[in-house]
Parts: sequence; structure tokens; C-alpha cells
Amino acid sequence: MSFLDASSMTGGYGAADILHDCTLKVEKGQIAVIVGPNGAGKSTAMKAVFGMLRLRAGKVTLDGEDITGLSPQERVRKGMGFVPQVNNVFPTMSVEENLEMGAFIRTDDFRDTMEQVYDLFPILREKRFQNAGELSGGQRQQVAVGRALMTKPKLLMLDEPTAGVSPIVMDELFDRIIEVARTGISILMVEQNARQALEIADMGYVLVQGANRYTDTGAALMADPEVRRTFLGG
Amino acid sequence: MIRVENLHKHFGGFHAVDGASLEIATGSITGLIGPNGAGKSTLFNVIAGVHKPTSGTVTMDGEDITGLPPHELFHKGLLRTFQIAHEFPTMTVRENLMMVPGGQTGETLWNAWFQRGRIAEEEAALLKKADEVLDFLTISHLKDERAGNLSGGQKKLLELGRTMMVEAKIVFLDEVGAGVNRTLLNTIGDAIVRLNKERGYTFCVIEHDMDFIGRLCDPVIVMAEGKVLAEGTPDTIMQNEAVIEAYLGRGLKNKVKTGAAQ
Amino acid sequence: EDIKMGISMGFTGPLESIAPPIAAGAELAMKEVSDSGKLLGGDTVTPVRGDSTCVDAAAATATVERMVTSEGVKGIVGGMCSGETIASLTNVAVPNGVVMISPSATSPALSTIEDNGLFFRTSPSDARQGEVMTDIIMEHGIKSVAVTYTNNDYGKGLADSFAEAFKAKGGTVTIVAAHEDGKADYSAEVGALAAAGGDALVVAGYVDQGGSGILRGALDTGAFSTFVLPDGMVAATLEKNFGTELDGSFGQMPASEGEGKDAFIALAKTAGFDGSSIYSAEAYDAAALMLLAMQAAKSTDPKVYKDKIMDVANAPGEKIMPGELAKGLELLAEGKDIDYVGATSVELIGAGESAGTFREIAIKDGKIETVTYR
Amino acid sequence: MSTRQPGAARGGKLRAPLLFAAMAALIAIEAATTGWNGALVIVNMGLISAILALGVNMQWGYAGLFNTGVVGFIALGGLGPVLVSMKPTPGAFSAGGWGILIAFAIALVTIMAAVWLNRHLTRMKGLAILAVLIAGFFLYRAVFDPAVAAIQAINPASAGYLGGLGLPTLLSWPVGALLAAGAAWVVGKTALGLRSDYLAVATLGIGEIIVAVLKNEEWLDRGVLNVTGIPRPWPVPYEVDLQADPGFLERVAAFGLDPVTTSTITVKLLYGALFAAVLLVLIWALQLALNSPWGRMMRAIRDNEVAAEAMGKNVTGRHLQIFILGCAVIGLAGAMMISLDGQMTPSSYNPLRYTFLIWVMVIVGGSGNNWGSVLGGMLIWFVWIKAEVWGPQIMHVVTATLADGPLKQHLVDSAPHMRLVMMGLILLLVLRFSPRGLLPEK
Amino acid sequence: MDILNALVAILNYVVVPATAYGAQLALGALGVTLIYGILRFSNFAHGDTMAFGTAITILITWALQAAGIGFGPLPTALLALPFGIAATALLVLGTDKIVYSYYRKVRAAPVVLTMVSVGVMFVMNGLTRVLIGVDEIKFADGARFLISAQEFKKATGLAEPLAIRSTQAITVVTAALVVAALFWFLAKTRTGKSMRAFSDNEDLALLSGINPSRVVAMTWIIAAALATIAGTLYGLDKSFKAFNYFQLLLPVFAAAIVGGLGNPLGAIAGGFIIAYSEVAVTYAWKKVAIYLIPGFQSDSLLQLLSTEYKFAVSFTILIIVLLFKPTGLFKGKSV
Ligand SMILES: Nc1ncnc2c1ncn2[C@@H]1O[C@H](COP(=O)(O)OP(=O)(O)OP(=O)(O)O)[C@@H](O)[C@H]1O
Ligand SMILES: Nc1ncnc2c1ncn2[C@@H]1O[C@H](COP(=O)(O)OP(=O)(O)OP(=O)(O)O)[C@@H](O)[C@H]1O
Ligand SMILES: CC(C)C[C@H](N)C(=O)O
Ligand SMILES: [Mg+2]
Ligand SMILES: [Mg+2]
Repeated sequence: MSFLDASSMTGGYGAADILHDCTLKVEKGQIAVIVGPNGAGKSTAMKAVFGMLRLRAGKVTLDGEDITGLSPQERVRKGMGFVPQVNNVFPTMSVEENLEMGAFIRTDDFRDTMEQVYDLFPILREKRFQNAGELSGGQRQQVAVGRALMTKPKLLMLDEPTAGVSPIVMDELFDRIIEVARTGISILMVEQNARQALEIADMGYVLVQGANRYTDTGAALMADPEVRRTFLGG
Repeated sequence: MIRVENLHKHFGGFHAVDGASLEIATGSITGLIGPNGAGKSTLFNVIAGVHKPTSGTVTMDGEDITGLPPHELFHKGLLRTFQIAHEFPTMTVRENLMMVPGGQTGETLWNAWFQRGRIAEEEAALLKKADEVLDFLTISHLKDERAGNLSGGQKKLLELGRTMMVEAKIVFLDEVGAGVNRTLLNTIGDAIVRLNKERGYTFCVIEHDMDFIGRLCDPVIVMAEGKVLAEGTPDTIMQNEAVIEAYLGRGLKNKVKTGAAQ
Repeated sequence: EDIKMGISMGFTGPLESIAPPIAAGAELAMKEVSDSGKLLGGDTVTPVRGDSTCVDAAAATATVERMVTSEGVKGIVGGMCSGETIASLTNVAVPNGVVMISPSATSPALSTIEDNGLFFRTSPSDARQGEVMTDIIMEHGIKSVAVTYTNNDYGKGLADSFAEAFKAKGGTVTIVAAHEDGKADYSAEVGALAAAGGDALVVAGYVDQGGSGILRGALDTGAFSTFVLPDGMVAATLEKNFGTELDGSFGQMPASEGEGKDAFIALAKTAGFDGSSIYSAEAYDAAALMLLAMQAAKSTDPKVYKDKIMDVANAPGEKIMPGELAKGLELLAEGKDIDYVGATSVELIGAGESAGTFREIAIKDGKIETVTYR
Repeated sequence: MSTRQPGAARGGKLRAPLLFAAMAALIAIEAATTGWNGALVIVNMGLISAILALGVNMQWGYAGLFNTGVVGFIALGGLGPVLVSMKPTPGAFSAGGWGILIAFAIALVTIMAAVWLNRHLTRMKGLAILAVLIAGFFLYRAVFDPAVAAIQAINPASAGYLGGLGLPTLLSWPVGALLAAGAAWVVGKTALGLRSDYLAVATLGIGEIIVAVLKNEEWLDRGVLNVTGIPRPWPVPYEVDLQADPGFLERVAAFGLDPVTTSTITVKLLYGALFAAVLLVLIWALQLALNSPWGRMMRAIRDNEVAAEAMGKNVTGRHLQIFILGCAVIGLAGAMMISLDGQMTPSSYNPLRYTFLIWVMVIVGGSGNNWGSVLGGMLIWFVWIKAEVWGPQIMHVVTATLADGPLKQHLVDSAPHMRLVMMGLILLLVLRFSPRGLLPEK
Repeated sequence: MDILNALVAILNYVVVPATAYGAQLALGALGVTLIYGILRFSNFAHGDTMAFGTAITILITWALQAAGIGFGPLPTALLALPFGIAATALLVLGTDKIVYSYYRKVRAAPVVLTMVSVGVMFVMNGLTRVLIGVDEIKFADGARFLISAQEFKKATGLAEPLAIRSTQAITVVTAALVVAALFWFLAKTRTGKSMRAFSDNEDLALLSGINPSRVVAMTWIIAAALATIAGTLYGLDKSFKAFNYFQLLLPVFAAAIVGGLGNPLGAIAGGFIIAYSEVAVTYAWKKVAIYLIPGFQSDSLLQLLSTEYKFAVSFTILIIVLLFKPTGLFKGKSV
């Protein structure tokens, strides 16, 4: 069984379902990337995996354990970390405090991890005492990813981590994600910078209208002209 | 058309824009790129009247527009989108668009009470226009949805859609592409080119997607640390060592993914 | 027949703490009459309480409207504060022809209000007290005073009439400063009063409201040591809260020679409330007057018995004390005249308000002592 | 993230008519149990409350302006009837009227001079402005104080103020609205830049300041001494006049009715008709406005000011407009209230009753929904009045089972305080079961 | 010229009372600002929470006094305070469970919560009165004065008195301690930071593993403690009367706002601004002038505005501050 196995998820925000029998799986230490048009339900699927959405059907297991009924906080304690697409920083707290909050559930010394984050995003070290709300869009995004890395999760979920970050930082970020995966952490991310993302992905999911349209290895999806044309911008 | 001279914007002791001077020529699609925190959005905000500059001037067609409030700039034909989407969350998507055009008859109370015939006509026209825009953005199925319920990318589309509701002289787009599906972004790029060619809109575009910039923009202005670092055609810019160093980078170090499971 | 009588007081609101004894005073008289079984051949009296809030004219009007139109009361003891009284009187009592006797509304404006003969009060108009207070202060040899008043029609009216009388007699008023009741802090007022100076401080306020705050501040900062305390300030709480600190201060209140009041206080004590609390005795008298007038008119119809109120209140006739209502009722039933003295030596003058005898008091060894009546 | 909307859809289209029918039923029950007089008193004040709630709803529901100075604007509106419909005090104007006008002129000139200095000076600006202000202040006091003293000396027990113009009372309603609107303009010009709770406390302060002025400027409205005997508006007669009118008595007798009751009910019905007429006109105007592009623009501004500004809407201007209009409506209701009460008692204007209770009406009704405000206004006023009866009753029920003793005695004595408990409980219950109000905005 | 007397007059009538009053307001404002900062609504029930806490403290004080337990020169009420705090904490936690938690769950707008708090205010208001009645209650015992007016005059031979009540001193000291503790707690401790995180972005706090119910409970407990301390100190210094605590709400809110909502330092600054403006602007300078300017004679009191307007003055100052600093002196939050 996969490390994360979210199968046949069906549900939505109100009466109408957004997700229809949607399945996502990530193996241990692998990177899975979700792509798809806007409004396909990618973020919704992420929220569902994280327990922020009530599912009408389907089930989520982590490392073989059924976590379908758990609250988001409980999932955090099971080793899941999440960077939402929007509202992903604490605006009136300093950058450093944002990172500390990422480490909230950790009882060990997290100063090394913080140093690692600062090494990854040097601008954050410079702005460590500034409130996150006063940062530029791309800087915030870096704070958001940094916060999730602080958790030292077993499964890291990123909803468009590279939206708004400069190419150089994006490269750094993808590099870092690969490194993280190498340490055995599983990664599930949504990306619109899909070509770069699929390049490093073990597994790719194309979601359309809340359902799985294509599922294959990242390379295979990249190679599929139909997928390239309709979803990856040619 | 737009001329920015020696502009400074300080937040406390921090110089977000630090003496930038640049020009956006009429009829161009000017790209504005630069590292995160370079001061691009701040520059936009100063031009669009959201922030008062610490010093420096902004002129539009020779007229000093420094510090004018945003709503006056709108009526001068200067439109902008926001990097972090600013939709009207409790209104429907369609209403989000219909509210845009200025000088609507029904916007004064007196007319709202006593000019209902004229308002009805105008509304019908607005509705048609809004539906066209929604069609173009591929979100017409959402026209009666509350804008607050849109997905991240859909909000960005709506952001763009608003600028398409009126005739504009110059449109400032702050990362319309971030979070937008690349296939759709291509279509948007085409539309920008079309608006530029057919209706003579001037664009100034902030974007981190270099494909997009390369395809659309000429010239491209690079900002770093609040100043203009370089300016030129996309090709020269992408070869510029300083720009590569500060912004573009040299691609992934770990070209090949070798996960533990493989 | 069971006669319903309204009691409209500010049970909630800024004067909520003095309302219960007032209502209790009125109810005491009603119970006494009811228990005697002598009213109109054995009628009983049931009090109907209503909350006038003291400050909200609209709420007071609605309350009195309810009493009159749905409960069908035959008379009302109330209102409590002048403003609210005027509202409910003109909007409800007069249009419906119901008698109102207020124990405590003391605004001079009520002396001349158009009431169709339906309004009376067992307290004097504030115009009188100012003069009495002037005399008392002058007799103490004090020529210069500072004045502070609670900022309502009562305080303002009293302060104005006092200041005028005092100046007319050659005294100096260094400052007339208002204070709002129920405010968090009175340092500003005390500071201003202290700066203005004077040999004594006149506090035309309420003892369990801002008045106490002013006293406290003035005493603690050493700004004044002699205080002149009119009706609103004289109550048992004064002894309790200040004790000997006020020794040497003096004042006056509308009240009458001991006997009636003492009798009432004793009655109140058995009934379980503090009869010396302000306007409690006046409320007893207000209720008693209405019930006696009914007996005299042989009718519970307010439009009929309203004309008898002055008769039972004033001479000639046999004097009736608190606790003797049964006797009064009997006499009236026999067709004899009575002169209701009651707890406050009721004597209605003019358009039906208390003439106002005043009790001069002084504070000695932490106790309020009666000096004389005037 | 998601904005859930519990209960919004419940009841659907029928919700509003059903709730209004329920409200009418409540009134009818009240009338059946306690008589029409009592019910009509509640209805009349309920209508005024509805108008007040409409005014607040315009500001909050349409534009998101958190005005907690409602009490001040109600009070200012109440000044309308005093200034318009009371008889002038003989000799008052000649004694001090001019002095007061001159003093105001001095104040105006001083402020203008200060503003001019602010614009044109560069060095020593602060000092110069301060000097001008202080000099102006003392000059103002020097002219103002004697004029006031002269006016207040005229028959202080019953007059002591300028009095009014002796014009018809109906005219005073728009004047009350204008007074409130004028103050709102000044307030809006200075304070509308503030956001949410900061605006709330600034306006709270302004409300307190206005009430303080009305309480202490006796030459204007007798301050705490109150103005009484304010004339009724056409066509409302006085009960005593009706009771003395042979024509009326004859008609009443023909129907076999009691003249006193009939007269009181007639008066209340006439008041009610006047208020209802005003309310209907307002509702019509507001509904049209809300559903027009103007309303759309206001909602956009409320939703996101920055974006609305970028889309060419003059946010400051619109805020000022709606603030003034809302205050005018509040002032209108304030004037109507005074002509219903027949008196002006400035000390009765306390924020709990005249600001927060109105806010409760708006929120309970459903902010942004005009009909909701009307319903909330009627319902909360009904509850406010009935809580006075229900509260003690509950206490009696509770204590009925207790054995006699000090505890029972204490509780029985505390019965009046149940009014507040009752009010609070009802408010909490309503908000619990429809947290977006009884009639939520669509 | 008599500088000493002038100085003492200003100290006695302006500085000492305004400082103590300012500290009282500040303590109240701290509670308001905390709730606003973390739970994001203006809690109108805070004044009545103060009243309730004080009422409980008084009842326990009486019990202690009856048992013959005292606290030396300090008021017995300080001994009773912990019990008062505990009872109040229970009450507000219960209220949160029954009332407020629902609105958080449905993500109601802040204004709805504010109106809900008005409802709670009514209920608590009635409860407190049923509990302890409406009368004025004095419950201060122990030493009344640090420096009494008479003693001061005797000791210094000055014409002007100076008095400092021990309750005034206690209030100021407590306020200083409490604000320092709160500031430290919010800025430095893990729990404090998690509370701020929760207030900033509830969903993200959830994603960071912060337990929202713990944060909420913590906030209420601290707020209850602040309210009870503030109410008791105020009651010790002045006296207890249920109605006054409602009136206290207005200046308390003003203080919280002028300092900047959500900022403990702001609450302190706001408290002093409101208190000083109330006391100083309406102060009559005549006496001081007489001491300072030899031969000064005047009928005028040299008073800028009469005391009727003291409240208006403090609000005017508040508005002026806000015009220059739209979110308060210390950059407060706004929802
Ligand atoms: N209100 C503020 N207070 C303090 N600093 C600010 C504020 N707004 C922006 N800054 C700082 O100004 C700098 C420029 O920000 P700006 O948003 O203009 O960057 P940008 O070029 O648009 O970056 P991005 O590509 O990430 O959007 C950043 O370092 C940011 O931290
Ligand atoms: N809170 C909400 N309430 C109701 N509908 C919602 C809500 N959030 C999203 N939706 C709807 O659900 C659908 C899927 O949204 P979702 O955010 O999952 O899309 P997405 O695939 O992440 O798109 P994007 O790439 O634009 O971020 C959209 O059509 C959107 O309108
Ligand atoms: C209850 C009393 C203190 C009322 C006061 N005498 C008044 O006329 O308002
Ligand atoms: Mg998404
Ligand atoms: Mg930017």
C-alpha cells in the first residue's frame, strides 16, 4: 500500500460535489504532482486529504493507518505538513515567529532546521524580524514553504509553492524538494509551473472537474502531446 | 506615456523603491521582472495611487499624476490588477464585472430612483459584455457563484476580467499568470497581444514566467533592490549576466530525480 | 373588588439602588389598607410594579401604558425621576385620566404642568430647598461655598436655586460644577472644586451615586472638610461609608417632625426594609393619599377621587399618622374629615405638591443627627 | 477559506412574509391580552425603531461603516422639533441671540484662519496655529458666555432658552434629519478615514460629545432641565381635546365605545399611520437604491475598498454620502420620536438604549437587508418592552417551588433584573438560530 | 511665588488621581485588547465580567473577614482575588462553550460576535445584580493611606495637602506588573505566540498543530483574570456598584482603541491618555496661578472647559489621536 493513499474521494463545500471519485497516492520518498485547469479541484483535493473538507465517500490512509476521521490538527501530529495556496502566513508575526509556529508541535531543538530554511531562502534571514504581512508576494511564499519545512513532516503537501516566486528561487525550491524527498519524505504538490514540476515528479495526476483524467509517471505525462497541449501550455 | 522619475518609496527605514526611473512607451507591452522583493509591486502601487511616493514623480502623457487617488487614475484610463487577488467576495462573479465601468447612470441615487428605464438598458448591455468576458476566461459556468468561493486561479482570471470591461489606455498587470494554468495563460497572452494591436492598449506586465515574458514583452525592464537594473529586448535581457545572477538563475542543480524508492 | 395600583419606579438603570425602598414604602401603605379590610367596604389593593428605568422616557411610557390599559390600575405611585414622570404623565396618565402621585420627582417644571388635576407629589419642588439651604449655611457663618450637582433636572434645579438664593443673601459661590452620576472617576471634578476653593462644599447629588465619589475624593485629597448635604445625600449609607470623616458637615432634607417619620421607620423595619431611605416615606404617603381619597370619594374612579386628594391631605380634620390608615378609612367612611399627616407631614400646596418642611441635620461622631425642623 | 452560510437558505422565499406574519401575530396577541393601547404604543415606537435600524443598516449593511454614535444623531434629530415647533421665548433672542451668532462667527473665522495658516505657513506653523486657536477661543468665550447668561436668566424655571420658531411640527422632521446630516458631514469629513472598530470608537465619542452639548447648553434646549410640551404633528389631536369634542363623543357613542379608550387609540393610530407612511417611503427608496447599480457599487466598496477604489469608485466620497444619508434617516427618526414623546430629555440619551439596542436590531434582523432591519426593529423593541413583564414572571415561576426564606426573598427582590437577563437571552437565542440575522442578505 | 505649593497642588489633584485612574482603565483595557487581539471581537461584556469577578471577590472577602482572616496592612480582598479569578474564569469558559464557540464554528462576522457579547452583557449584568444586589458596596480594609492629606501638611508645613491612597499605589504597581507579564507572555512564550498565531490566521494555526480550543480557553482565562483584577482594584479604590462597571466600559474601550487594539502596551498608554485628558483639561489653574504669579487676582477659574465636558474632552483627544494615528498609538489591529 502507498504511503499516502487517498482513494475515491467525493465531496465538496456545499450541496454540489467538487471532487468525484478522485484518487491520489504517494509512495514513501516520492514526489507526486497534481496538475489541471483552474477550478479543477486540485486545492479541494489537497484540503480533502488534509481533513479540511468533509468527504461523502472515499478514504484516506497514511502509512497504512486510516486517518479519514481525523481533524487537521491530529493529522499534523501524524506527520503531515501543508502549505495552502492562499493565506499561508501569519501576517502580523515576524518571519522568525512564522517559522517557530511551523515547529509548534516539535519538542526537540529546531534551530538547525531554521538555519536550513534560512540557507534555502537567504532573503528570509535578512527579514527575520519583519512581519510577514509586509513582505512581497514571493517572499511570503518562501515563508509559507519554510514554515511547512519546519514541521519536519513525513508527508509534505504544497499547494502551488512556486506561484509568484522568481525563477532562481523556483529552481532552488525544486532542488530543495528533491533533497527533501531523498531523505524519505513523501511530497504531494499542486503546480501550475507544471513542466518543471513534472520533470522532477515520480508520479503525475491530471485532475479535470474533480476527477482523475490522466495518471502516469511525470516523464510519461510530459511526453504525452495531448496532455502537453491541453494542460501544460504546449 | 508613463514616465517615472527618480521614484523613492520608503517603509520606515526600508527603501522598497530606491530611485527608479523608467518609461513605458505608448503602445508597448512592457515587461517588468526582478527578484522577489525588488520593489515591482510597490512601484505599481505608487503609480496607481495606492501608496504616496516618498519622493519622485509619475507623469502620464506629460501630465503629473503623482499621488492622484486610484479612482481618478481609473477614469484617466489607468487600470491595474493585484498580485494577491482583490475580488468582491460576497458579490457574484458577474456583478464583480458589471460594477467596473465608470459613470453608470444608476450610480447616482437620484437616477436609481427616477431613471429606471435608462438603467435597465445600460444593465442589459453590461450583462452582455460581462458574459462575453466570462466566456473568454472560460469561467462562464461560474457567473452566479460568489466570487469569494472561486479557486485561486479563477480569482486571478476575474482580476484580469475586470480590466477587460472598459476601454483602457494602459493596464498594469501584477502577476496575472501566477496560479493560472499555462494553457490558459497562453490564451490570455494572445488576448493581451490582441488588445494591444487592435485597441491600442498599453500594457505593463509583472511576471515571473519567462516564457510568457519572452513571448509578449518588448522591452523588458529588470528591477533589483528598488532600482532599475537593466532594460532591453527579452533576448538581451536573458543573456545579461547580472540579470542571470540576480534573477534567472541557471536551472536545476539536481536535473535528474533519484528518489529513495527508485 | 380588587383594586390595582401601579408603582412605576426605575428598578433598573442609574437609580436602581434607591428604587426598591421607595416601592416598598408604597406597597407598605397598600398592604396596610388592604389588610384593614376597610376600604370601600372591604376592597383589597394589589400593587403592580413597573420598571420605568428612570432615564428612558419611551420605556417608562410603555410601562405606564401597560399598567393603565392592560392592568387597569386605578392610580399610580410614580414616576421616580422628573423627566420620565413628565413623559408618562402627559402621554398616558392625562389622556387616560389616571391619577399619578410621585414621591420623588422634584423638578420645578412639574409645578406648572398641564395635568387636568391628575398629578400630585409628596415631595417639594427643588425651588424651596435652595432657600432653606442658604439659611442654614449662613447660620453656620459660612460665606463662601463651592457647589457641585448631579447633572440632571433635580441637581441642576437645586444648584441653580441655591446659588441664586445664596448670592442674594450676600454669599459667594466660587464654582458651580456638574458631575455625572455613575462615572468611573471624579478626580477632575474634585480638582476643579478644590482649585475654586470655598469654606464648604455643597453636594447636590445622590449618596449612592456620584455624590459619594465627590465626597470621597474631596475628603481624601484634603480639598474640603465641611460639606453641605441636601436631600439626595442624606441616607444611612452615608454613616456607613464615611463614619466620623464627615463630622462637622451638615445639611437638610424634605422631611417632617419626628413622630410620623419615626412611626414609618418602625413600620418599615418590621416590613423588612429601610424606611429612612430617601423618598421611601414619600412613597408611603403617596399611596396612602390615593387610597384615602378613594374612600373619601367613595369611588375608585381616578377622575372622581382626584378631587378629594387635597381634602384628605390638608386640614381640617383629624390627624392621621403612618400605621393609622385604618383609622383614617373609618373616619372617612363615617363622613368625617381627616388631615393626613403621614410619614412626611404631608401638606399639599399649589397645584398639589408638598409644601416642604425640612429637617436640618448635622453629622456628629459619625451619626446623622437632627438639629431642628424648619 | 470557505464562508459557510448556515441557515441562510432556510425558509427560502417565504421566509420574510412568514416572519412578518409572525411579528404581526405577536402584536395581535399582545393586543388581545393587554388591549390595543398597549400594543399600539409598542407598534409606534417599533416603527420608529425600524427607521432607526434602517439608517444604521444603510451605513453598516451597505457600506460597512461602524457608526456607534447613533445616540448623538438621534439626539440631534430630536433638537429639530425643539427648534422648529416650540414657541420662541419672548425677549430671548434680543437678549443673547445676536451674541451667540457673533460668537459662532468668531469660532468659524478662527477655524478658517487656523486652516489657512496650516496651508500657507511653513515655519512656526504649530505655534502660530495654537496662538490663533487660543486667542479665538478666549474671544469666543468672551462673547458667548454673557450672551448665554442673558438668555438663561429669562424665566429659568420654565424657559431660559431661545425657544423655537413656532412652526408646524411636521416641518421639524426634515429639519431634524438636516441637523443630523449636517453634523454627519463634519464628522464624515474628519473621521471616515478610520477603519472598523477605530471608527466605531471615534463615532462613539462623537455621540457622547453631541449628547454632552445638548445636556449642557441650556440656551439651546434647556439642557438637563428638559423641554416639555412639544406640540404634536398634524393631524394628531390631543386626547383631552377629543374627549371634550362633542362631535367625537357623539360618533363614539353611536358605536357604543368608551370615549377615553377610543380617544387614546385614535391618537395612537394617527401617529402610527404617520410613522408607517414615512417608513414605507423610506423602504421604497432604499430598496430601489440597493438593487440599482448604486447598491452594487456600495456593496463592492464594502467588500473590498482597495479594489473598488482601483475600479474607479470614489470610496471616500461614497462613504461620506452614505454616512450622511444614514445619519439623516437616524435624525429623522430622532425627531419623530421627540414629537411622539412630546418632550426632549437630553439626559435620557444613553448609548446602551439608543446605540447598541439599535445595532442589536440591525444584526438580529440581518445586516444588509432592509426588510430585516424593519423586522429587527419591531421585534427587538417588542422584546425590550415585554422583557420588563416576562423577566419578573420567570423569576416568580422559578421561585414558586422554593421554600420561603431569605434566598427566596432575595430572588423575588431581584426580579426586575430579570428584564436584562431576559433581553440578553432572547438576543442570544435569535442570534444562535440565525447567526446572519433573521432575514440574511442574499 | 511658591513653586512647592503649586507643584503639590498639581500632584495632588492631577498627577496622583490621574495616574491611579489611568492604571485602572489600563487594566480594563488590557482585557478588552486581549480578547480583540486573539478572538477578534469587541467584547461588550467585559465591564460586566469585571463586575461579576468583583462581586465574587467581595463575597469571598466577606467570608474571610467573618472568619477573622486579614492581610495585614493590605486589603483582604487581595487574598480573595484568586478565588474571584477562578470563579470568573469558570463563568467565561462556560459562556464560551455555550455561546461564543458556535459563532466561531460558523465563522460569523466579528460584528455578530460583538452583538452576541451585548447579549452576554445583558445576562451577566442581571446575574451580578441578582448575586449581590445593586447597592454601593465598600469592601476595602487595611491601611487607607500611604500619605494622608493631614499628615502631609503637618510634616511639610505646606499649605497644600498631598494624599496618596494605598489602593492607588496598589493599582499602579499591579498594572505595571500585569502588563509586563502579559507582554512577556505573548511575545516570548510558546503558548503566547500560539495565541497570536491563532489570532492572525486561524486555519494556518490549525495546520501548524496549534490546538484552537486550548488557545481560546487560555485567552478567556487570562481575560477573566484581568477583568477580576481590574474590577477588584477599581472597587477597592472607589467602591463597588454594578451599574458603574457598565459605565466603565466606555472609557475602557476608548483606552484600548487609542493605544491600538490588540497591543498590551497600547492599552496602558491609552489608559493614561484618557485619564490624564479627563483630569487635566478641565483642571482649574487658578490656584496654581496664585501660587506662581505673585499678586495674581482673578474671578476666573482659569479653566479651559467646565467639568461637564470632561468626557467629551477625553473623546476629542481620542479622535485627534486617531486622525494622526488611524490604528492607535501602537499600531493596533483592525478586522
Ligand atoms: N508595508 C510594508 N512595510 C514594510 N516593508 C514593505 C511593505 N511592503 C513591501 N515591503 C518591502 O518592500 C520590498 C518590495 O516589495 P514588493 O512587493 O514591491 O516586491 P516585488 O518586487 O513585487 O516582489 P514579488 O516578485 O515577490 O512580488 C520587499 O522587500 C518588502 O518586504
Ligand atoms: N469555499 C468554497 N465554497 C464553494 N465553492 C468553492 C469554494 N472553494 C472553491 N470552490 C469551487 O470549487 C471548485 C474547485 O476549486 P479548487 O480551489 O479546488 O480549484 P483548483 O483546482 O485548486 O484551481 P486553481 O488552479 O485555480 O487553484 C471551483 O470551481 C471553485 O469555484
Ligand atoms: C429619585 C429622585 C432622586 C429623583 C429626583 N428628585 C428627580 O426629580 O429627578
Ligand atoms: Mg488551487
Ligand atoms: Mg509583487
